[in-house]
Amino acid sequence: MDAPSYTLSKIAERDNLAVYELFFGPNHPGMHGNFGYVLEMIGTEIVKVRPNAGHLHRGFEKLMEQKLWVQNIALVPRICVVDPDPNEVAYCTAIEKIMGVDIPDRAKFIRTITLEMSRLTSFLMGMGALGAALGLYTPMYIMMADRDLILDLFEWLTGARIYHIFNIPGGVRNDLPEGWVERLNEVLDHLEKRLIEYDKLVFENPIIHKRLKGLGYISKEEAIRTGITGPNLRASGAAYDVRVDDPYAAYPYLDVKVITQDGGDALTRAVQVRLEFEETIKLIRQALKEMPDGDVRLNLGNLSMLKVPKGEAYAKVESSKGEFGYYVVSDGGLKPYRVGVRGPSLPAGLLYAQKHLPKMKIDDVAAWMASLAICPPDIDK
Amino acid sequence: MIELLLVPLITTLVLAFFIRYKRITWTLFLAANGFVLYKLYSIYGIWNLSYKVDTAYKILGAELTLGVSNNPIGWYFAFFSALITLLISLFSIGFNKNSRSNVSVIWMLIIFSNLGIFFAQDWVTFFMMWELMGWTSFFAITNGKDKALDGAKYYLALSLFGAALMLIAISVLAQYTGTFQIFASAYGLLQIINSSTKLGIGILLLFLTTFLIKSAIFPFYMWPQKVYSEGPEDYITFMSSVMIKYGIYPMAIFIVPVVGSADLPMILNTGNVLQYTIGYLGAISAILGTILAIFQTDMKKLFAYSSVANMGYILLGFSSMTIVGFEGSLFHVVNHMILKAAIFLTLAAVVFRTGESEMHKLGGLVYRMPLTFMTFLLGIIAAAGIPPLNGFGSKWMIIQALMSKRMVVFAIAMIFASTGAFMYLFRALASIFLGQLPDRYKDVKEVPPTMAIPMFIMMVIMLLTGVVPGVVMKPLTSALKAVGYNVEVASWTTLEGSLKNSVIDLKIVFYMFVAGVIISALMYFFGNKSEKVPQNDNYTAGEYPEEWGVDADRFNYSYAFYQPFKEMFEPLLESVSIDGFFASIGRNFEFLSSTIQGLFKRGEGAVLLFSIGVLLLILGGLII
Amino acid sequence: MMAVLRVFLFGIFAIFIGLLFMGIGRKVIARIQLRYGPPFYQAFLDVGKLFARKSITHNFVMDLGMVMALGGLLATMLFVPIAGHVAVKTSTNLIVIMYLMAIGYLGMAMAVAASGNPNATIGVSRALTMMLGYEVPFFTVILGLIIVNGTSSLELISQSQAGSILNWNMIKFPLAFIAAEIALQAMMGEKPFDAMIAPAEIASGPMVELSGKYLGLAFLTHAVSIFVETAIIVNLFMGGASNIFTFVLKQFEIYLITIFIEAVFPRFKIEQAVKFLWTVPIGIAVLQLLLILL
Amino acid sequence: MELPPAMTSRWDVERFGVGPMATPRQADVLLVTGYVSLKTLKRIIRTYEQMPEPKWVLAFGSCTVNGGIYWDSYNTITNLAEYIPVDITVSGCMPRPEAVIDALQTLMKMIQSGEAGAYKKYKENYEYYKANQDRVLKKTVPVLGQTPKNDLEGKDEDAKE
Amino acid sequence: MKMQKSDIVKLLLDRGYSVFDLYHNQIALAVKKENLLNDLIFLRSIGFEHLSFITAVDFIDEGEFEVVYHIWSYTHKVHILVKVRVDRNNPVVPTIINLWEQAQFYEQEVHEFFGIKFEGNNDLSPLFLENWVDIPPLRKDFDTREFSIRLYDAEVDGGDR
Repeated sequence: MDAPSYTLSKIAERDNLAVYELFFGPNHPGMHGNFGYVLEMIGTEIVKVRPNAGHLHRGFEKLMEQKLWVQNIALVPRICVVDPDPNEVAYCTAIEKIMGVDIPDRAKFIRTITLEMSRLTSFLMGMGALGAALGLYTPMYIMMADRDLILDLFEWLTGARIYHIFNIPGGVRNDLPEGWVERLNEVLDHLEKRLIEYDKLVFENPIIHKRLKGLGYISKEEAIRTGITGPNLRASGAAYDVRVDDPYAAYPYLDVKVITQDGGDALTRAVQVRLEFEETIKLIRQALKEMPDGDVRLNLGNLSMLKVPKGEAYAKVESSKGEFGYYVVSDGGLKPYRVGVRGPSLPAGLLYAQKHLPKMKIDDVAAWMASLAICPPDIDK
Repeated sequence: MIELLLVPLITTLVLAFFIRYKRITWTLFLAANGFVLYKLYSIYGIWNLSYKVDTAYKILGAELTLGVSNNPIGWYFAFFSALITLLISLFSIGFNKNSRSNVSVIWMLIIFSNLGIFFAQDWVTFFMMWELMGWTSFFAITNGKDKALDGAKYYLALSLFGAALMLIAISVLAQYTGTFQIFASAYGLLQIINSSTKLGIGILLLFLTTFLIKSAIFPFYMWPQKVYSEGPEDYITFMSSVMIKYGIYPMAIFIVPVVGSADLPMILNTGNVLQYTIGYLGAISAILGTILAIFQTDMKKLFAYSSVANMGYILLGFSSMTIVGFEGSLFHVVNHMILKAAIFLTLAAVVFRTGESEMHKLGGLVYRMPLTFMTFLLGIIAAAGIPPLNGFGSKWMIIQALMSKRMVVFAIAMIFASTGAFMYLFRALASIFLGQLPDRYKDVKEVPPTMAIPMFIMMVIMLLTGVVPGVVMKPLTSALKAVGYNVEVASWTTLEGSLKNSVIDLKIVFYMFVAGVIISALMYFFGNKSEKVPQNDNYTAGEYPEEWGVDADRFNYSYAFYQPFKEMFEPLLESVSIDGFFASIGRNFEFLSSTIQGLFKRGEGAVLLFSIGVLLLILGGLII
Repeated sequence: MMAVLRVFLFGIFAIFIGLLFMGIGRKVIARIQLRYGPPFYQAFLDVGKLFARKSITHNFVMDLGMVMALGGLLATMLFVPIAGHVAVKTSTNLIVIMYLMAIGYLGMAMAVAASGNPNATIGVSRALTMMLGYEVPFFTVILGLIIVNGTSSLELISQSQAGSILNWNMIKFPLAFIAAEIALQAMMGEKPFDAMIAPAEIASGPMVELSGKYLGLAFLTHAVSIFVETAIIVNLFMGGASNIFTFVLKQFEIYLITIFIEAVFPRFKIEQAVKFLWTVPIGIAVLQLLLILL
Repeated sequence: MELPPAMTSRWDVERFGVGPMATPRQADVLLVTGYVSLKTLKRIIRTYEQMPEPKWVLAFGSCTVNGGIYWDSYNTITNLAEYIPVDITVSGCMPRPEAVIDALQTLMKMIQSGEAGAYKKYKENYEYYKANQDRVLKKTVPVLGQTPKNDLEGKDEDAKE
Repeated sequence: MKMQKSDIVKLLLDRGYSVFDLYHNQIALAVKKENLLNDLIFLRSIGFEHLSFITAVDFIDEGEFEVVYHIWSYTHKVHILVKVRVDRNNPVVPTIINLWEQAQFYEQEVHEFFGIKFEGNNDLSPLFLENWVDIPPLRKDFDTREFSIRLYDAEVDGGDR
């Protein structure tokens, strides 16, 4: 008889040929974006993982040093495509911090609304991807269609579906168009109705419960120590949210409810996303209600000739996947001296892959990735 | 009649004399075999042949008459086992070409005792031949391999235990019935059961245990994997295909008639207690053998467990106690003989060329050994019981019999085992012959003709018996008819089940299969042409495996093939821990056997054994 | 000569119906997913395209295996009575059908394992495990019907339900029908029992190295298997049919049920699937068996 | 990133019989969605070469035409057509789903009229493509002509440890 | 127990650090590379448990690299930028992988892009780039535009068209 499974890693040490390699990505249907793990396996169990990042490395940090301050706004959303707005906001906030300016309140609220809308699109995509990783394609299709409703609103507002390039140092490009808010309310109503369907399809599905329960457990201490942020952190029981702890945009004026759960496994993370989805809708409603009138941008002169005074700042934004941070250093010139980007996916995508994937089955890799909402472009930059 | 036994015996002695001259010995061997086969063929249907030696001794109130006779079922077993043994020994010529030892003597001795067992007229002769076979196989297993000694000792100890039980049973039976004749004592036993049920069942169980041990049926399923894993491949081919049936033969001629007609307590108005006992033993063997085979990493152990499962089928067929089930079981005996021989020959060929029997270290051998692959493929299709190869017909008959008797649990066990058979059989196929060819086997060649020819003949036989089962069924049914069963002589291609409208024509199945393949092949040729790419040109998610240090060896999924499935059974196997229990018994047996072996080395063993036997005989007599 | 033509026609018919079902199935799923979906004849176009393309083979086993797969299933198909017609006059024995079906799977498994891709081999290993999972409950169901009817001939079982709809085994033995339906779901490899071709896990498993006509053959094999499996269920539980149109319609009803289940369930892990198949459907089937026996 | 919407409920390319396939073996069209970094290019080439003929390449987004917004990045190529033959390109960054569907339909028409045969070009001009691929993928000397002094030292020390 | 930012600044000043007050909740802290590990351990012990990331800045005019550790405290809600200056010609910094596991990857990244070596970290293999033989790309003396033009034949004003 084969030895029992818990000695598989010992078998791997003793018998080199019992191990084989499986390439999970970059061009793999279970992988979102170009990213890869080289899995050393025995049977269907993973013994060792070698992450294979860098397929999406475009050298953003270098490119930003080459471009004007405002030109970079076109560049930053491309770092994380599913959730682009936090990038713009974080970058602009960092500039505003260095310049020491405070943007108008209405701009803050519009930023908040776009941020939360972006979060909705990202969550819709994440929930769909989770279903797809488990072979449940129907919610993915429906969610994508619903996501398009929000993208249409974005297009109305900014002229682009994905890369909005809407935030600028000193505010946002333009005010909300007429009729936009009503449409947004309709979409939110529609989403709330759809949420019941999602629940039935995904979150109350017994098979999904069976598959995700206990998968990839992360304890609260471990999550904090290893730099996990966002819904993943809150699903482990830590009530930390950048929107509350280090408020930016209009969040100081809004009551952000921080939802925490104690499970720490993939199922809890999935449910966490769903709960926060509901909360986000409420937040948008509140922001729409409390939005003041006024200007939407400061006059900072000719933006293409914008000079940011010498200094440095770190600005972070709670994106749908966690803390998105921009560390901007300025030498007082026309271009940034250095921009460092902190993507939220790195600890989960690289460290947790090495730590948690071993002893997991090949069946679970895609679901595990989807539950942690790993976004390869922000690892690679 | 006696010349059939005398010729092999004398040839053995002559061969021992010429042991240094391989060419001469093998020529003699073939000649003797030719005679045996011819003789066997010619005595078909002449059931009154016999040869007797009246010793004038009277032991335990029974007259001791040693003798051999041509009985129909014995002939059926003897003919096919002799045929298969000949093919295996032919293979063995090539297999042992480079070794110094000359195996022809052992093969001749085996053929002799083989015939002796199947033609024995009385229990004493049967016992003698039985023991001769046991000891011969002990030497054959240990031949040249030190590692094999452990398994061989285990086997020896177990069969000694069985032999002791049989000796007791024979003596008690002789005392009560006053005869040593097998057929006569069967009727005697029936009367014992009817008068004193407990005693009768006791005797029957003693016999049954012996036969179970020989045929590796639960709870004695451990020895094949121990013996096969290290034994010489050519000899274990014989063991797994022919020798494992030695327990089946006495069951067929002795146990089944007695149980079938004995007046025992009934269960569920479909069968009696013993019938169900046999059935459950068979069902457990079938299921356990299947599950354990699925988990093996060593190909020889895998097929050892597969044999256990197949013995289980045969027992299940017996347990139905219908004529269809009985026919099916006996048919399966021959089918299993053929297909197991074919499979083990290919394994022997693989080991011969690569020296490796761990499946995950092999792979991709189809590139180098296509004929071996084809033999193996047909072998596993047959073993899985897929038409149009053999193995299907017999399984089908057994299932039919079980269903007609409403033995639901046994039928399900049968289906479980034969579906599970796909799993382990395919695993062996995929791991050994398919997949990536490791670099170190780049220079492996196909086996030489002496080994290839027997394999090819095996293929032909498998297909022949699959499409024209009458080749086996005709002699079988006429033999059964001769014994007195109420059967029709089978036709060449049809098989008859026991349910309504259940006649299948394997010829039509074969035609259908051919038709399907022709349509499918037309489709294939209708498509655009294909391009052959090297083995390492695989989908790897776009990665270059060589850049990650992955060679063909590390790109083969074959170790822990059914890991998820296995994990389902792990708690079960651990809690029941059948293996552990029997392993401990095994250790005790090994201890016993090494003691025995120690005695044997000093030359006292034979004496001791003989005295133990006599002692047991006397004791048995005294007690009763 | 007539027999040859007849066999050929039966084969083509099965392939045609199977592909039609696949196309309609895709459309139905698309509608469930709020999409327009491909045209119903898409499956034919796909297969045509695949056969027209060049393809890649690793060794002769791949060719042999794929031909064996389709051949085996076509042979099985010839044994299944369709609205009372059988390709060649023979006893339509259920056990023969079940065993013959296995040769198709074996051929497929062999072909994909020959490519030497671990993804494919994992898929095969799962498929075979799944097979053990569904064969046992399915056989338990069949066993009940065989015992009731005293025959293992599919044709006789189908004929025994003639007359009104109340004679259908589906009505008489509803539990058995449910168990068989679950087993059928696994047999067809639809969700939640599609662990063997899970694209997100093992890159569509067995299909991973199949290209061009090999994939085309795999498609056809799947089409024929849909036909055979639904036909078996129709014969067992819905009393066959008097003409071919009703028969195909009944088959389609069965297929539609599997498609509906497929659309709204994620997949089980293989061990979960086998555990499920060995508890729920077997439990139901055994209950039915007890009701029949006692 | 606009591919998922194109495939899903709102635009649903499947109604034209277009569906995603899991592996290159089964695919007809290789969609290169956006910028191509060096590491990706290498995988794209392997994937492309594994596809059975006939095969087509749809380059998606401006980044594959001239590098797009990443034209001066050190890690992304500027023109995909230098490395593998491209049949049709979709401009825009990112192109809208309609553009993708339009491109796919145009490609279908091109295939029917026999215009799209870039894979033949790849066979004919294999040396040209191979040379370009090797030039960017198998560098052995620094492009800018400077020896990375510190780095080499660092690496040596690494090796010693 | 939550500390105000001013308390933390005071505490740090008392221990002799050079502290720069940045914004409403950000502090910059310049430390010596010999003390780096101890200082980080101290910071962690007073509640700065979240390492956001590690990055570096190339001050080419001053001939120094600055490695920046971004540390956040969930309890105090204060962000500290711990800065270490190292000589550009011999950039060696002690590793902190024993403190924060994820630092492994940030250090690999910084090593790859700046050539800064982390003493004690045995695995500084390239994470993102393949076959890179030029000077580390994020250094100021690496001209990505020139590189792109040389290697990929990028058009000089391709980005602007």
